[in-house]
Amino acid sequence: MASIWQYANPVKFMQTSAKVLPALSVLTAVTLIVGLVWGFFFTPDDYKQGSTVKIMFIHVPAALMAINAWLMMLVASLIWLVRRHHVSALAARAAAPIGITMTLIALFTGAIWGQPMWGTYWAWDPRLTSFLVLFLFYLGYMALWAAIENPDAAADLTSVLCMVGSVFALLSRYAVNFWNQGLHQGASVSLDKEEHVNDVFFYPLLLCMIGFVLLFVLLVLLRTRTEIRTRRLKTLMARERMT
Amino acid sequence: MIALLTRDLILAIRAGGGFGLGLAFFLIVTILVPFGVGPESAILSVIAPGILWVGALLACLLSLDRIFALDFEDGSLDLLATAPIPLEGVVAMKAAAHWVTTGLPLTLAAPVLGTLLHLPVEGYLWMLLSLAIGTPALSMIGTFGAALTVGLKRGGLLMSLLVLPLYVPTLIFGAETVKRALDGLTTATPALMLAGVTLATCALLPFAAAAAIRINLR
Amino acid sequence: MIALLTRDLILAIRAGGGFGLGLAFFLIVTILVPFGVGPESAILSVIAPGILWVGALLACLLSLDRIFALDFEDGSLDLLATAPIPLEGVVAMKAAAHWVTTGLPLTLAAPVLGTLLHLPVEGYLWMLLSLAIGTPALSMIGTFGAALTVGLKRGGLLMSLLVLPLYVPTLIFGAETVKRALDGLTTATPALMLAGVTLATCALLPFAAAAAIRINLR
Amino acid sequence: MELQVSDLSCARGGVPILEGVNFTVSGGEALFLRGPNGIGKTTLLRTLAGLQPPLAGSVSVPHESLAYAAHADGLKATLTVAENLKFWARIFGTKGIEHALAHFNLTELAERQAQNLSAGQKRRLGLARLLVTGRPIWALDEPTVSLDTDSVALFAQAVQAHLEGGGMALIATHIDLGFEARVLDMSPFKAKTPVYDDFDEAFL
Amino acid sequence: MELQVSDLSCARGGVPILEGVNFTVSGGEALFLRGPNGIGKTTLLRTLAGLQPPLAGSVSVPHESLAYAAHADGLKATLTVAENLKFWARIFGTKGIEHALAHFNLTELAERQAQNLSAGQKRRLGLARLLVTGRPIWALDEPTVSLDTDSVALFAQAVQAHLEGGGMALIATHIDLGFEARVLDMSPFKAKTPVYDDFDEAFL
Amino acid sequence: MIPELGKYATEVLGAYAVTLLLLAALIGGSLMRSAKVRKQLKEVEERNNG
Ligand code: HEM
Ligand SMILES: Nc1ncnc2c1ncn2[C@@H]1O[C@H](COP(=O)(O)OP(=O)(O)OP(=O)(O)O)[C@@H](O)[C@H]1O
Ligand SMILES: Nc1ncnc2c1ncn2[C@@H]1O[C@H](COP(=O)(O)OP(=O)(O)OP(=O)(O)O)[C@@H](O)[C@H]1O
Ligand SMILES: [Mg+2]
Ligand SMILES: [Mg+2]
Repeated sequence: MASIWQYANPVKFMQTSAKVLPALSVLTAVTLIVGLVWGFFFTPDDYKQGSTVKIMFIHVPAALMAINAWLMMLVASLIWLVRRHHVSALAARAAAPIGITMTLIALFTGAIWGQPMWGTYWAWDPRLTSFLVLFLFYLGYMALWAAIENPDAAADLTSVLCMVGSVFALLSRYAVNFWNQGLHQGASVSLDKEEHVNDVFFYPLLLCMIGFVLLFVLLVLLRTRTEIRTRRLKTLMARERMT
Repeated sequence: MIALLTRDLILAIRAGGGFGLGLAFFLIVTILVPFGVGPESAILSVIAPGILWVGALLACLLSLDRIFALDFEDGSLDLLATAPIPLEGVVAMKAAAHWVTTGLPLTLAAPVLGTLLHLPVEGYLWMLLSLAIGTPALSMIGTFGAALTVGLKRGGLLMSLLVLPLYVPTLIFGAETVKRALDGLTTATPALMLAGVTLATCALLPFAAAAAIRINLR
Repeated sequence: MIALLTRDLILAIRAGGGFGLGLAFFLIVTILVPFGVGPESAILSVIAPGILWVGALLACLLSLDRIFALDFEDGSLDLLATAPIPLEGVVAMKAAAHWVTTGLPLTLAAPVLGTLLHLPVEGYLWMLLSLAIGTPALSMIGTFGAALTVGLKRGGLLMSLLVLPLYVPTLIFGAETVKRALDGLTTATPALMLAGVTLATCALLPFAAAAAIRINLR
Repeated sequence: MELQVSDLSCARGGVPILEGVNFTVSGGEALFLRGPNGIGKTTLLRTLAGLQPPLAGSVSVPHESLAYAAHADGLKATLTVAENLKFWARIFGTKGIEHALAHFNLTELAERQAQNLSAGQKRRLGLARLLVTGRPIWALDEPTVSLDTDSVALFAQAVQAHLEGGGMALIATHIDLGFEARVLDMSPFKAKTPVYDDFDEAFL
Repeated sequence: MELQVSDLSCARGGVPILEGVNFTVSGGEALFLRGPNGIGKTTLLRTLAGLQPPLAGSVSVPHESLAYAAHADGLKATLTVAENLKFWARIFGTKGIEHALAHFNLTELAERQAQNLSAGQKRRLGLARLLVTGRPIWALDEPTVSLDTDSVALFAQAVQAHLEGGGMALIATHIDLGFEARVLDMSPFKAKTPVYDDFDEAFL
Repeated sequence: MIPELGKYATEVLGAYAVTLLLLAALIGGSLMRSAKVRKQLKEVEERNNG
């Protein structure tokens, strides 16, 4: 069997992803629509939270993906630094806007959820706060990519930032926990119980989570393709200028 | 390496206000906050530790772009990168010089500005100590941010954006130390955490910063 | 003159983050303060107006060096000074562009950040209004400061020192307006004073700033 | 129309550089300013453009009739060639940038961002700006830096067309521009080192 | 000791500039790099100095034996001439700056701040730095910019003394330096424009 | 069609609306940039090969 690194060649990547994309788009759309429709239309209200429990079907998958997108960027950055496959650096770049959107969705839906549950849109709860910090890390990461002209230097520097940022994000998480014990924990535990008790919520939630994961993969592929093309475009234009 | 440190300090003094400007900014922020928040001493004394820490952090931030920008522009950084001292050492010395010209004066000035914000007397010692322990981390993290953005046209605002989230743990532990002291609680945990952050930062970030500079010089 | 305004706005957008970075800094300051001060919503909601105003002010300040520095470096400022539009108009347009890229987004973002700081609901309207009235003065005063320091190597910190004291009246009236609204008092006096400061600033400072530029170009 | 400079003295950084400069340029005429580096050509042009006040003497330039082109081109890297020119056309209240583009052989590059131009192309764009100002007096500071020979010829044509239309040009240059004009050697105007035995009102 | 460059390719800003550069310099030898603006002389010297990694090929420079002098001099405006030199001497772990000052005729200026030097004096100070590095290989990027003829002669003497002591020098220059050495024309090494039909790992 | 959401209708609908808006922006943005870059690249490649 060929090494999986062959997909790190842009040509191979473009070919393979072009084959995968159509089927993946359909699958994603179906999963996501079924999951969300099931969650929104065909689940009962929670005895305690009323209809707000429906927010869970977007909040939880979005929160999940927000963190996992950063993890994926970290892995891709490491691959770039160690093996210097351009595709992985570009995939990290492609994932950042998706991650930041997921972070924003988690923040907004959480805030909207917070108003009926905790009586406030925002509390300096450790989990919420660390999400805010994560949002800042995404912002800085994207701003650094945008600011540097030389693509390889940009890939290197953002990878370094991603690694250092990951360490500091973890550190912030502990610091924030130390600084304030929050509300979110309790809420999630009570719902955890319900998840086990009540399959009514669990299956649509699972479907939504799978849908969000698929959406993430789909968008990463699509955006990486765009990044590869952008990169080629830039190189060609630089050449044109020279000759 | 000591040569580099002394050179940077001499340059800061000769530039007129290497020490003064960061301090002045700290002073101004501390003065602006009461204008914004209002003069009630009860509120001020509660928020004093936080405001002083945030002020120190912003003052640090504003002087970061001096760390490498001038050396990059006049070509010294190229020459230092080919000199027989390791680039990690250069970075560490730069951070040290930044701390001596910014963190140290801020720390020493904090009690005076604490008075302006009605910081309770119990807080003075820990305010001073926490800044003394924490500001080296601010300088080191800032040096890393400056290394990432060296050579960019208007790196200032971008650097702030990169550096500020990295400052979060230091800020939390630093301000928490003082707040605990004010509440009569034990300050050991946050102070130790703060020291840990500083030590780890100073041990590891010079390598990341040196790597960033090498990439930027290409 | 409209040509100049549209050009500056296009440049800000193309530069990638002309709008974003000032806003990001505002966001970061607003987030750092609770880390320093602590998460208690009672305290936060009291200091929220002041902190938001100080944050807006600092965010304005950090983007000031963009106003003239680039045009000075690439020679556009020389050419604009010899163009048939008065330099006062150039200055006013520069200030307007700065406001659109900084003051306006800050104003619009203030309610969101107000939520983070637990600004009481009564305060939202006046927070928005006071920033809308007051930020033009911040941009105009900042443009004056930028004009004074155009052409200096590291004018950034010096400019901050010059500009911050000039910001004091705007800050006081702005924050006072919101605080009065929170206390259920009449906001007419400070709001009118704020409007007065803005109007006077915008009427007079373009002349001072244009004079400063002429002197700096010599 | 006429440009008259009588008994002009100029300073740079507080130090007098030029003294007793006298010349007249009338419509349809060009004048080359020559002299070694640092003699004060840039200083003189900036004074004529009104960017700095003369130390003594007078300059009679009709109001708003002078277009100045400095060492730097004042281009915005992220605007395209056409956008850069259009901006200056709007500032100077003139219409149409096509003739300027065409004249300096920039039509093909019109949609290229200025940052992607080579040094010589940038300079051509900087000179094309003169055509959209619509002003009769051109004050040019080393206009042909980094231009290749073809472009220098384009520039010479542009100046001659401008002169034939009754315009004037003052050109500071070290090299040959491919056309003839009166030459003003700046060396005699170098400010004398003052005698240091007495202060006067201006501390000079 | 020997400096060997085999089959070197260099890129700038992600674009390959030079391809297949091959040369060897041995002790006591100097090499002039020549070629038009933008051909890649600076890029080559930076690669040799280890400031940027080669795209392909190899450079065998003995560890820590190369002193690089760039277009910029790396002087600190507020330090005096002696302080500037002393700083670099301490960084490179050598002793004594007097011979360097004397050689470049800077002894009289030793206590002058660098910002009060003329351009040529600044350049002399930048070159004097080479003498205090104590390194055998000099990589010099247009070292004689803004020097007058006497100073160029001083520089030529310095290089020749360095070569006689077994050192080497690589000098990128457009002009005549007053001494003879092997010349390497860079033009043949210009990277070819590639065919545009397919991607590969480097997107070229 | 819309199920009975009780007193929290605004919250739930708002949350879904915000999410759909953000997702639409993300997906739309990705597709638009993809199309734009594809077009530009095609132009440049044609210019170079033809
Ligand atoms: C802006 C505010 C909020 C943010 C940033 C936020 C963030 C998060 C995060 C990071 C997770 C973890 C996902 C995981 O580990 O699986 C999560 C899960 C969850 N959140 Fe929130 N949240 C917010 C507000 C709320 C509110 C107000 C509620 C409801 C009262 C809530 C209920 C939940 C539930 C039920 C889960 C899933 C349970 C679990 O996995 O532990 N969240 N949220
Ligand atoms: N900002 C300044 N402050 C002090 N002195 C200056 C300044 N700018 C220039 N000078 C000095 O003024 C003198 C005249 O400078 P100017 O630029 O007018 O010369 P120039 O004739 O245009 O030279 P070049 O041919 O190099 O362009 C020079 O000796 C220079 O050193
Ligand atoms: N930072 C950069 N990013 C992209 N391209 C660059 C960069 N710096 C230089 N170049 C390009 O690389 C090429 C080689 O530049 P280099 O500076 O090595 O030339 P050079 O031979 O030293 O020229 P000169 O004689 O003008 O010093 C030039 O065509 C230039 O346009
Ligand atoms: Mg000149
Ligand atoms: Mg060169």
